[in-house]
Amino acid sequence: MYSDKVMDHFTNPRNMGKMENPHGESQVGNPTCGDIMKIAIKVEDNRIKDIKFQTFGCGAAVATSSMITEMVKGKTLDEAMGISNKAVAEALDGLPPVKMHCSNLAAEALHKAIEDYKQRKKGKEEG
Amino acid sequence: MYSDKVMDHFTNPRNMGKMENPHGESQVGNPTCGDIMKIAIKVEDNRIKDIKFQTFGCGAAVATSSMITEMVKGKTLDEAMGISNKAVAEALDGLPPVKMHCSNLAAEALHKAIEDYKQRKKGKEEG
Amino acid sequence: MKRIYLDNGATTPTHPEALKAMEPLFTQKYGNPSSIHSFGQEAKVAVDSAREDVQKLINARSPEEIIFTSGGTEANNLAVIGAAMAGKKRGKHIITSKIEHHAVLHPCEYLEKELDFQVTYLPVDEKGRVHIDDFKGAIKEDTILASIMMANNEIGTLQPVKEFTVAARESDVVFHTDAVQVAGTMPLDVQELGVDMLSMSAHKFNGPNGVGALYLRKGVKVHPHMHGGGQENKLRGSTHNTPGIVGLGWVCRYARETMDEKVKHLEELRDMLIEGIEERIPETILNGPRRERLPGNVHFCFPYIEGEAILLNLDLKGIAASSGSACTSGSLAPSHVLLGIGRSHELAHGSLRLTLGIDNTQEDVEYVLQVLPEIVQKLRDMSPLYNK
Amino acid sequence: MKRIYLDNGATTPTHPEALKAMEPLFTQKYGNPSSIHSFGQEAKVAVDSAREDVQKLINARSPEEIIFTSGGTEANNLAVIGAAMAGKKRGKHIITSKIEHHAVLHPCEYLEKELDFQVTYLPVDEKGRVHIDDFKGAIKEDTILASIMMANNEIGTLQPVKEFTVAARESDVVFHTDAVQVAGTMPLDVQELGVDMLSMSAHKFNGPNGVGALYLRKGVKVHPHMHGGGQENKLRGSTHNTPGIVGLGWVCRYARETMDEKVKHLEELRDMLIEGIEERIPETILNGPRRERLPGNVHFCFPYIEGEAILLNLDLKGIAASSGSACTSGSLAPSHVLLGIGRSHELAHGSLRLTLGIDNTQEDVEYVLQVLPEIVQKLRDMSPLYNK
Ligand SMILES: Cc1ncc(COP(=O)(O)O)c(C=O)c1O
Ligand SMILES: Cc1ncc(COP(=O)(O)O)c(C=O)c1O
Repeated sequence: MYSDKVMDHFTNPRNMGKMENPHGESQVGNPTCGDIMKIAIKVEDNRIKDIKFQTFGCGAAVATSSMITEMVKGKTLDEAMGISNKAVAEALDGLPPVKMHCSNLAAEALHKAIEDYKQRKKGKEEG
Repeated sequence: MYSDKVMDHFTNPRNMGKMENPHGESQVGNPTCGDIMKIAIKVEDNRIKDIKFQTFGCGAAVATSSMITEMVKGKTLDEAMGISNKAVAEALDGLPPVKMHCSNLAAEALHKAIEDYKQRKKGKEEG
Repeated sequence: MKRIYLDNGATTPTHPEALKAMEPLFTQKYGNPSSIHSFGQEAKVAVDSAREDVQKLINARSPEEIIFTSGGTEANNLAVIGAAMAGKKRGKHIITSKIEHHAVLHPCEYLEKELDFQVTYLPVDEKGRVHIDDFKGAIKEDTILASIMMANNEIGTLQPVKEFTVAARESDVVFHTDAVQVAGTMPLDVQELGVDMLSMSAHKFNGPNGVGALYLRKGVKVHPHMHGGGQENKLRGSTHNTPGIVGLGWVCRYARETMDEKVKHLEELRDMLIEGIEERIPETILNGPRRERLPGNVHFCFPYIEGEAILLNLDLKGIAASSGSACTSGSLAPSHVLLGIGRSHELAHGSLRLTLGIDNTQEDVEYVLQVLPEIVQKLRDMSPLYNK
Repeated sequence: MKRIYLDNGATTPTHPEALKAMEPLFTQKYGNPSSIHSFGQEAKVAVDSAREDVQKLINARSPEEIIFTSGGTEANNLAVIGAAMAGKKRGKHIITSKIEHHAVLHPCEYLEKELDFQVTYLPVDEKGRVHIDDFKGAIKEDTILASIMMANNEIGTLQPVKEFTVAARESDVVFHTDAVQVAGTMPLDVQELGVDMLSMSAHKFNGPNGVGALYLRKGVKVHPHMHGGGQENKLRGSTHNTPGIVGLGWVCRYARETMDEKVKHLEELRDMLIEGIEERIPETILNGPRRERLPGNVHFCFPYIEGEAILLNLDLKGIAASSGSACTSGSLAPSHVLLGIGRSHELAHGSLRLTLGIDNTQEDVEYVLQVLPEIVQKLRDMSPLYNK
């Protein structure tokens, strides 16, 4: 059903867990649809220095979370904002059609975490 | 599908063929329903002396024709008129339900041949 | 006693290699292909691969166009009732022919009687052919569906399906063909034919009983007929019959590889039989065309005698044949197909169908030609209708 | 790696002896049982004998009350749609429950949507039971049919069917029960139960896929669902799946002979699993009743985690299990059964079904109890909903 890459990320998720004092954070999805993703980032020099995820969801949800954290670690925020759902799915050698929505969730979570970071920064600068 | 008795009468029909100068004769059934039976008899001392049948029809039709001729040969006309459809079917160790109508045909043909004989006789006596 | 099976139009033996291919699905790869665990995924791989085999046999555009069913009857029911129900807002008129298999006629009658559809049953000529002018003439404003069989199961007549699909397409009529007698026995190309739906059944070409398929062209809408789980793209509920499906896949592959030989082999035996019967038996009537007929189909009426009696006698000689179609034996009504081509009731009752399969040989044919004339003569001698 | 199959509720391996019994029907007795020649009659004998085996398993009055189908789904479709259509002049109201299998729910929805029937979907309590008062309360003047499953395929709940049949009979309502999870696994007596129709499927009790049966009490009227030839007393067209039917007959005989042991074996393992899981894993929710449940069914919700992730992890350890029912995997919606017993969406997504079969052993259970707690903990540690 799943590609080897998906199974690899599912069984050995990268960057999984909680983060102390994140610079930006997000939670997307909801229990009704069966997937919830939480992403936390630390940013330095406009780059993603550290990233962690937590996921309630299926194999694809776990794998896409894990994959996206690996893809953006060390990238600039602009680069990270440019990561599309498609790119995540492709990096995993594809997802079953019925699971494509999971890759949407991962990108959405990442982008929201970055926005949260920007909001907080703005808040600090303004405050 | 058929009992051994049916198959025996089907493969070795008794009294099959045409009869020269029959005393009584009948033809029942029609091509629409797929069965036609012809019975011819010779009568002596009020008994069926000889009987022949011809049949266009299925295995059950052939076997019931054959069986009924065997059953009535030598019997008085009254005894022969008393032969019922059920008796023919029973003598053959039964017929498949869908074929029960064939035993009706055989008894009907016999009874009609006897009636024909009586008619002719009456005609002769009267004439 | 030597036993000769000449009822391949009713059903065929399952090829031993097909059975071998099926066996692991019973006892090892027994998972439900909808399950995500390894047992299920193994089964799914087998089902997917069978789907491709079916696709290739009929040259469908994609494996998704193949819906597995429990046989030809279900494929026909899904096609006819499914397309009628899905299209009923566009119209409620259906076209079919008088000589379809009951698996098309009965769904049509059901739609007429219970669901207010109107059905036109097209007549056929003496050879059993539907004419394109009749077909075109029957198309009305509210015609949504036409179903004309590719080849008749009794008398073997092939229909000019391509002509019908062109006309159907022009009038936006969904076109289904019952190809149960053709699939696996003659080359078949759904794209070339232009059909929207096509039914097939594994047991008619040395696959297992109880499995078939409907080709459903992408974009054609049908309602499911077997309402249940989400299987077969939500078009057919029920746990997949994985061994059956694998058996179907196997025979599709086998049929593709051996098609040319098979057609040649069957046609040779068929023509030998037809000519031999005509030579040896006086007063015979060949039903269906002499050439444009199924490669393995021989069908005669023998005047003055009745079909079942012929069958029983043949059976006593070890020859398995049929009269009309297997599913109507047990019924007393004469074949609607023979009445459809204008045979009288009497003639219709006296018919014999011999249908050849891949295992039949020239010796089989010779044996039939040896015993059949005697049987016919014996029965004629018994018949009140025969006067010679 | 050791592989343990715990998805017997989805489908079971075919018993090797059943397969052996089927084999001659593929390659030797391959005739069509409707044919009158010896090949056909051999097949007919086999089909008739299988029909008696089914009859005996469920204590039907006569073999004619058994209609062979392509599986549980078709049996349900025939029962629900067939009885609805046959009874529609008396009324158009149907009663069923919220937690039926899709093979009953979808036919009901079809009748509602396309054919103007009204359907009442009865609620269930937290254990999944339909209450007799609700059932009685739902019966109306125009109620013609009720269909309540004997045992739920997901959470294993057994229904008090007998109470329903008494009430149904009083109101002249035809009563159908989907016993697909029960037949062959628990003792079953249609006369004692008082049902009018009962569905079963061979592949749920070590028979082949693609074959099942509907018990149809003599006198109960249904329309055919598979419209075609005159097979099955004109109630189900299509060439008989003779090997499948023989396989079904075989497992019915086998089930009858081994029933007591089987129930005992499954219940022992089931209770070991349930108790073991509750002991070893904190915060678990058993779905369905503790005792009045299918002998081989274990069903839990594990809060904070998602079902597919559990399955994948179990599969990596060689254990085949399911979450919800096999036919809805692939769908993203949570189980209607779990929502029906009042579970939240979140909980409903985090469910695990382990279904035992005759081949499972105590070691299998011990192995599951060893690996499952780790898996659940690992996934909880990954979950944003878990805070420990
Ligand atoms: C032309 C035709 N259509 C449909 C069917 C039905 O197929 P099945 O028996 O697989 O349901 C048959 C044979 O029985 C057939 O010959
Ligand atoms: C309760 C119940 N009803 C019906 C079915 C459908 O049976 P089948 O898969 O044989 O069509 C199943 C299993 O799939 C079931 O568990």
